[in-house]
Amino acid sequence: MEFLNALVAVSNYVLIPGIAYGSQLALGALGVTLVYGILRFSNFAHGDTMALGTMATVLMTWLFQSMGIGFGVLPTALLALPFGIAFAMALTLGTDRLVYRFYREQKAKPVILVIVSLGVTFIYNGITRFIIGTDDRNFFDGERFIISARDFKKMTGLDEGLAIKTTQGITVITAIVVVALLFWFLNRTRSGKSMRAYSDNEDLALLSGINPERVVMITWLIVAALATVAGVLYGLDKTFKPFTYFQLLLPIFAAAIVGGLGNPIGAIAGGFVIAFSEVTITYAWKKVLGYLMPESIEPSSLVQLMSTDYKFAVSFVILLIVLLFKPTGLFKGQTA
Amino acid sequence: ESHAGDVKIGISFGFTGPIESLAGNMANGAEMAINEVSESGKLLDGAKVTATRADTGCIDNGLAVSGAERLISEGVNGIVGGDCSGVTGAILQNVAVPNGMVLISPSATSPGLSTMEDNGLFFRTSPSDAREGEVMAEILKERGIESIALTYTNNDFGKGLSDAISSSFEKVGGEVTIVAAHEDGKADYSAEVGALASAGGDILVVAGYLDQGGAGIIKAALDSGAFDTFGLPNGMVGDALPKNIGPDLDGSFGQIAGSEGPGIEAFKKMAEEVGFDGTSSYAPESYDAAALFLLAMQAAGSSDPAEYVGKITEVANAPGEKIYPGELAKALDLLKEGTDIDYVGASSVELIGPGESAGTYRIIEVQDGEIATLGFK
Amino acid sequence: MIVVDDVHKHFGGFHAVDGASLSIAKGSITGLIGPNGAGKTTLFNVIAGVLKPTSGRVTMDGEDITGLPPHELFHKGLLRTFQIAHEFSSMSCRENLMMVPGGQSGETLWNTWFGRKRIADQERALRAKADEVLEFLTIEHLAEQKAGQISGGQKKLLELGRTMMVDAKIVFLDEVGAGVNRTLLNTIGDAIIRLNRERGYTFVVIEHDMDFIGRLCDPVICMAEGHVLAEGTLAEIKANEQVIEAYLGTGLKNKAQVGA
Amino acid sequence: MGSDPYGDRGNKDRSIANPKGMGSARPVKQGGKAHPAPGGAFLVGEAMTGGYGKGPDILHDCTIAVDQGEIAVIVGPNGAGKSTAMKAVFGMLDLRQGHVRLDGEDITALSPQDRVARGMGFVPQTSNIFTSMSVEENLEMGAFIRRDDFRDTMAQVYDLFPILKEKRHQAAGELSGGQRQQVAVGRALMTQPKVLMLDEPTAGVSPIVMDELFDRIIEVARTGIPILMVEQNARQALEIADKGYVLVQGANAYTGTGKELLADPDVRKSFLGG
Amino acid sequence: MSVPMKNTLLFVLVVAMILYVGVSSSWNSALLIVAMGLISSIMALGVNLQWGFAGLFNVGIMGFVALGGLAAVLIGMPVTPGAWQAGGFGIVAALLLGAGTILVASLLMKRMARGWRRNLVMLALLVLGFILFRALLDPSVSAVEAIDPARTGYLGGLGLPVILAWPVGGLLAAGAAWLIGKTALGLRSDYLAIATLGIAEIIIAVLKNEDWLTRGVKNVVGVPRPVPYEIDLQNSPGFVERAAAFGFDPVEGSTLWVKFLYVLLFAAVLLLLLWLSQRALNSPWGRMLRAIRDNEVAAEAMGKDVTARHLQVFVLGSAICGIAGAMMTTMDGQLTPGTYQPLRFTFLIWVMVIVGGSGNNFGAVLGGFLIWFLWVQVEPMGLWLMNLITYGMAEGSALKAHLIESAAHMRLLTMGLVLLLVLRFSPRGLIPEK
Ligand SMILES: Nc1ncnc2c1ncn2[C@@H]1O[C@H](COP(=O)(O)OP(=O)(O)OP(=O)(O)O)[C@@H](O)[C@H]1O
Ligand SMILES: Nc1ncnc2c1ncn2[C@@H]1O[C@H](COP(=O)(O)OP(=O)(O)OP(=O)(O)O)[C@@H](O)[C@H]1O
Ligand SMILES: [Mg+2]
Ligand SMILES: [Mg+2]
Repeated sequence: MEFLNALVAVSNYVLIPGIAYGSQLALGALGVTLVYGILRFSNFAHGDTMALGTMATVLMTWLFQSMGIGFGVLPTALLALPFGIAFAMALTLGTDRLVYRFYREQKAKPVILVIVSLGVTFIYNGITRFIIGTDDRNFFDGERFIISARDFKKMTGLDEGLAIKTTQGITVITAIVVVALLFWFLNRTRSGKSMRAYSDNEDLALLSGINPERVVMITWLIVAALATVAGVLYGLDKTFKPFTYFQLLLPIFAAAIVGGLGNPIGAIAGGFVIAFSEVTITYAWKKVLGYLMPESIEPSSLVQLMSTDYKFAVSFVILLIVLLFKPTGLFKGQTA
Repeated sequence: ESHAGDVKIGISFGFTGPIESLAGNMANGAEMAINEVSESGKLLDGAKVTATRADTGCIDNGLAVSGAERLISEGVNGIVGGDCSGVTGAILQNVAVPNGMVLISPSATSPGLSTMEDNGLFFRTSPSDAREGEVMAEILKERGIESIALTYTNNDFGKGLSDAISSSFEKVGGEVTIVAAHEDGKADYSAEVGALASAGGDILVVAGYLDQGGAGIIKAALDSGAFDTFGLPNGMVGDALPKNIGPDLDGSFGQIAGSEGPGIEAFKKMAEEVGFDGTSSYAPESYDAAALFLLAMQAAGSSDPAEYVGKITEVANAPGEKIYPGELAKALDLLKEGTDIDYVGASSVELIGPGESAGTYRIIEVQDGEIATLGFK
Repeated sequence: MIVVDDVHKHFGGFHAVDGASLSIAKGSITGLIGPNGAGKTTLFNVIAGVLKPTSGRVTMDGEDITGLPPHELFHKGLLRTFQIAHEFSSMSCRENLMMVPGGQSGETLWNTWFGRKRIADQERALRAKADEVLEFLTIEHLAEQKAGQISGGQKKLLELGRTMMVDAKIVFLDEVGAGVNRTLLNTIGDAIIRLNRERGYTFVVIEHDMDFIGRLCDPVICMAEGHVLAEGTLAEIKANEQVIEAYLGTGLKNKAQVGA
Repeated sequence: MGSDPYGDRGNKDRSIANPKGMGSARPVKQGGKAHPAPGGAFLVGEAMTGGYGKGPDILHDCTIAVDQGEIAVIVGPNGAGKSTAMKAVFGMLDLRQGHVRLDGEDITALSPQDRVARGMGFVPQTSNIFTSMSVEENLEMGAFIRRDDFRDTMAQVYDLFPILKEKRHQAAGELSGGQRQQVAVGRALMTQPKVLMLDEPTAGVSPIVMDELFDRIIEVARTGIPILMVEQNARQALEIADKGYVLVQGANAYTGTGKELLADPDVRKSFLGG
Repeated sequence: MSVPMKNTLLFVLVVAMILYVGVSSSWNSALLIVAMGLISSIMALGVNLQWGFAGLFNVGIMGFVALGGLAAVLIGMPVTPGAWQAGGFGIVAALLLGAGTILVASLLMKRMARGWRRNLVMLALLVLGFILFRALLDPSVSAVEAIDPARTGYLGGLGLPVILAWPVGGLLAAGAAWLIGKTALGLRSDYLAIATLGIAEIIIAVLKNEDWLTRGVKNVVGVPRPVPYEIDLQNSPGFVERAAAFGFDPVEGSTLWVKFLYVLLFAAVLLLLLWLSQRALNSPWGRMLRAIRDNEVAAEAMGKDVTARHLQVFVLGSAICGIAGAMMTTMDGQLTPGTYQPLRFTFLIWVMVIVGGSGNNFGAVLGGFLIWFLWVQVEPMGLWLMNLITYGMAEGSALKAHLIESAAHMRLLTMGLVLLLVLRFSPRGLIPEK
């Protein structure tokens, strides 16, 4: 019983939030890693692409809600998601047309594109705030929990509760589906292979009859879809707030890099490494140890390695250590 | 048409950056007071009052100082701001004091600011941490709460407030199981909630902002079933919170500066008419800050900072007729007649010591998704 | 002069160099041949300090130099060129040469601020030397040209020129001839021979062009599958059955002309 | 001003930017049309003048042609513009003057992709395989434009280069230099090209592999496919060539049959190393 | 137009823009822009040294700037009475113990043979060290933080003239850069970016949370100045008289004079650094650097110790950022750890370097001034633009109100547009490398 309580406590406060947050980061990191692998630069505008895509979804959701359209126990936002994705696709394609394509044609070095993407970030930033403002937007509806802590306690009779939110469930399932789809697409389909070829050797891809603009277009479409899905899932789970989306960029990049930039599996793994390092290292083990240890030697202090003030710093330390031993990331990135 | 006696008030908030979601409503609050006075046509000799905004970025000293310098060059007669303590200190030291400009901040609570050489030019309408800590400790005690977990937003406001709460609560015999900081605007708060839950406690006291990390923490704590009642000090009390969180928040309680009388309710209604959320953090304080400027000018019969600065405490504090939001025209008339007033405003302003605010607190509880007033302390 | 003793270099499970042992005599021009993937370049990289061997030892004049970083080996007189030319593309050809000598006083920050006179003198001397080398290589007209904008063969000459800016003891040349016009290659060959005769440089040359090897190299070493297969004069090597089978082959099967 | 207006100041941080596999060509833009231009050889680059980007002309009025079943070899000093000429024929750079004709059509305005679709195959001098993809995927990419079943062709390529069949699931980047060249040629053959262009296929390969490659090339030519080839192993190449071009500074210096050029003492001395 | 002509013109343009602010707004605003522009230029100079000349990507500029700020507190602030006795020595001892543990651990790592025994000993050592460290540190920290927490609660500084903090800030930043460079550069030149990003976040976390050192988020205010206080000037009859002689009232005279003094000090630092880096770059040292940037492998083979050179440049560039950071904190008069945000202190500096022209010191200086000017002046421009757009709209229309309301966000948008325009029309920056 005590052991079960300890297990449930760890699951509830470490495992489940870690998995959900990890999936959110992984989806974001996938987008970053795709742009890096195929378009060859670190896209600073990714966080704001997420924000814009989510914004469109939020607006659609409100429209649906006002028309009384719902999605049963699931959040209405899922119905609005395709519209958000379509908006993000139009946005990224438009940006590519107006901004990135010029530099691609000039054969600008990737670093120039990185700085250009910073300029795009600023502009997206302004657009998002202009349209939807700076406030918190809660657009979740439908059933909140798959299982709530209270129900769990009642069901099992344990002292500790275990809560699984609908959004957490959706996030994890979506992440799995999206990743599987992406893998199938990249490794099995003609278009996917042409993307890998382009990423490997641009000129030779041209000589094989691959149309580079098409590859770029498909990449942006996928990236827009990934960004919107990641943004909406994140927004459903927490809330939608433009500033937070900009801040998300940092852990997302960290995830993509630990995993090995340019490597989709790496992006997934990286997301979880970052999420769990944030959650675990600063976790206070008092309660868990309290369950596991006999009464007499129960810890009186919090048994916390680091205070939560340092959770960000800690995840970076872990990142540095990983890179110290595996300079190209957990899974070999495209850099070797 | 403009005339020589027109009054300009600078508004220096972080319209971009981490608290951009608060700054808009704060500025709206201040501008509401300014418009109220301007439209009444009763200030000085029918002076028009206009507002000029300047961005501080909340965390960008250079930008804030440049903006304030610009306000000075545009000839403002007083500055409402800044918002975050860092930029407020920078503006105070580098612009206000050198230029003899009066600064009233609605939100900078850092005790460090009180020790600064301010030449008597700095005031704030935000309540004092120490007093609030005592009030909160009393409320907790009365409700029979023995232990709390405490989290604060990692800035001077949160830190100061949490220090005050934890020391007051321990003084009355309560136990603080953990004090954990959280950063605003971050992606995820599972780590904080995990640590807080593990430490345990009867309730979780959140010294943060209701539309920043504070809300995120409450959400995550409710979702994981870590806590179901929350202590909500100043900064967490506003209509947006129950609206965003939903029915689970019912039963959570706290306090916010404000005394009996129409105060905050009147302000809320006025804000609604203009079209913004009057319970958004520091919007009432911003209204009060702007109002204080104009009332002090009226009392002094001059818009020159050197002359009206002495009147600010006078109009803010008792004795005198109590003035609530929406009654600025009345106050101007009273002042013109030479009657003393006691500006209560939306946030129950009371200035004590070197420019600090203290006063009465309104005790609230969330009931049926609304903020209900239980009493005053 | 250089002794390679049972060097192994593994990449993952793959043994690129697998127990190579050889020695290079002072003053010789040694040819190193072998099929593609025999491990020649990898062995070069191990000797020159770019790669650390999995096991084994490399000594130079009796001193153990295994695993020393390239810049230290340079100061010991061990120079190398690259299979693909590694010029400093945004610098002029002259600058490419002038940067080579080590221990320039102007390379210390302090001197750049407070030792201008000494630097000026040194620079003048370096410049004269660089011009001399450019003339020797018959590319003096390219002195001011950015090294990124000269042709492939000229880049290879410049690579060779860099080895002449200091008194090298031993120079490793990795496929100077690949993709180089044969006439130009002859010029390069002449330059190598002159350096060997006049300045006493020792050379190790990787090359697939047997004519070039034949003109230059005395001992020829043939590697295969990471170890030394045969060693001797070119004639001996050419007669070696194993070498023919693995490396030289027996010429075209389809001698006949196609089409009309 | 330096030569590269969009340079990256030598930056090497891989977490910011990914220079791997970046293209350097500025190919003819998509959307151009071909139009009939009968006469002449099967593939002709006629009076081509052009260079890279906004840089100076590299090619000056240079003409190269090859007819069905022929092997044409281009030789010349380094930097003469041989590779540039090949790229120009393939549309990898914009011609300022001149035309490219294929099978009775003027294709000057076609993008490289469209030329591939019209049956041209090209093996460039450097980076001519997809290193991170398996041998088999490399061959598949060769057949990218084909919509029909290409298993037959792949079997033929494997017949031609048996070593590739052995290594078909290995990443091409792990192969040795000679094997890479075989993959590269195989990739070009997968298109079932009507004309094959090879840029120094034997550079850096051992003598035995070189012989092998030349053998294969002759075999391919015997099936009727015209072959245009640049070679620095010029003597061997000219021996099997029907036609030889000597390029100097972007212009035709000598033209003749392989035999003629080999016999010309000037050519031998200046370009073939005596 | 000749190149020097064009460059001069660009500088003249920036000067003209600042003069315009002086004439149309106030000279105080103009001088403030100059002062901050000088500091920005110095940061840009440091980053340009790293990126423009050595190709090192530093994404942790913020951290080094913050360390400079720390120096201003450690040097300039007075000692907190009793803090050292209460726990200061304990903290120092704990820190030494921590450093010692790590040192011993790394020695053991090198000395002992691989295997579970080493791992076990290492683990035991680290755990024990950590426990001892915390046992020693925690009470000392609480003791220090308990001393009048609202006003002090930290160790304070040395009470020395604050101008000394500038070189010390450089040294602190250099020390941190050395540590990072030693690990990240030695390992591989990739991923320097992420290492610097991480260290910067860690530095900021420490500054924000170690109250005994910097008062954390409670901020240290009232850092002494190297120049007189305006109030004192206004109260000094001598100054008032002199100001009047030039036609200034006391307030304007004193504020301008103080800013002018700052500008003089900053300009002196900038000129010195500019002179030093120009000399270094036009010498064999600079040539070596360019060679390394062009081709590391070849430079290494030509006897240049690439890692050492990278480390040197990285340390120098970071030190320059540290100096600028100390200068900025001095001018602000306070250390506010919460202000250190990547957008403002890392990305904005990059933008300065790129827009100015990486690889050219004068470009960096120009970029520093120009971008800082825009950073603080596009806000009124945005408002002006919005007013223009909404000119014809009905008073009180919702759209008009919304547009005006959004003016603040046009600041970043305008920055983005300028950045994209400059990069499109002069991709190597305004004053590119020769
Ligand atoms: N970094 C590496 N990782 C994995 N395998 C490698 C690596 N470098 C070389 N190899 C393998 O080691 C073997 C030897 O390569 P090396 O470059 O030494 O051959 P070489 O004899 O120089 O051939 P060539 O004549 O083509 O230059 C090859 O099979 C190659 O695939
Ligand atoms: N991408 C490029 N951009 C600018 N100039 C180039 C580029 N590639 C080649 N050049 C220049 O064009 C000229 C001809 O180069 P090209 O590669 O065609 O020579 P080549 O005859 O193939 O020589 P090699 O035998 O060395 O391969 C050279 O002067 C070279 O510097
Ligand atoms: Mg009052
Ligand atoms: Mg070529």
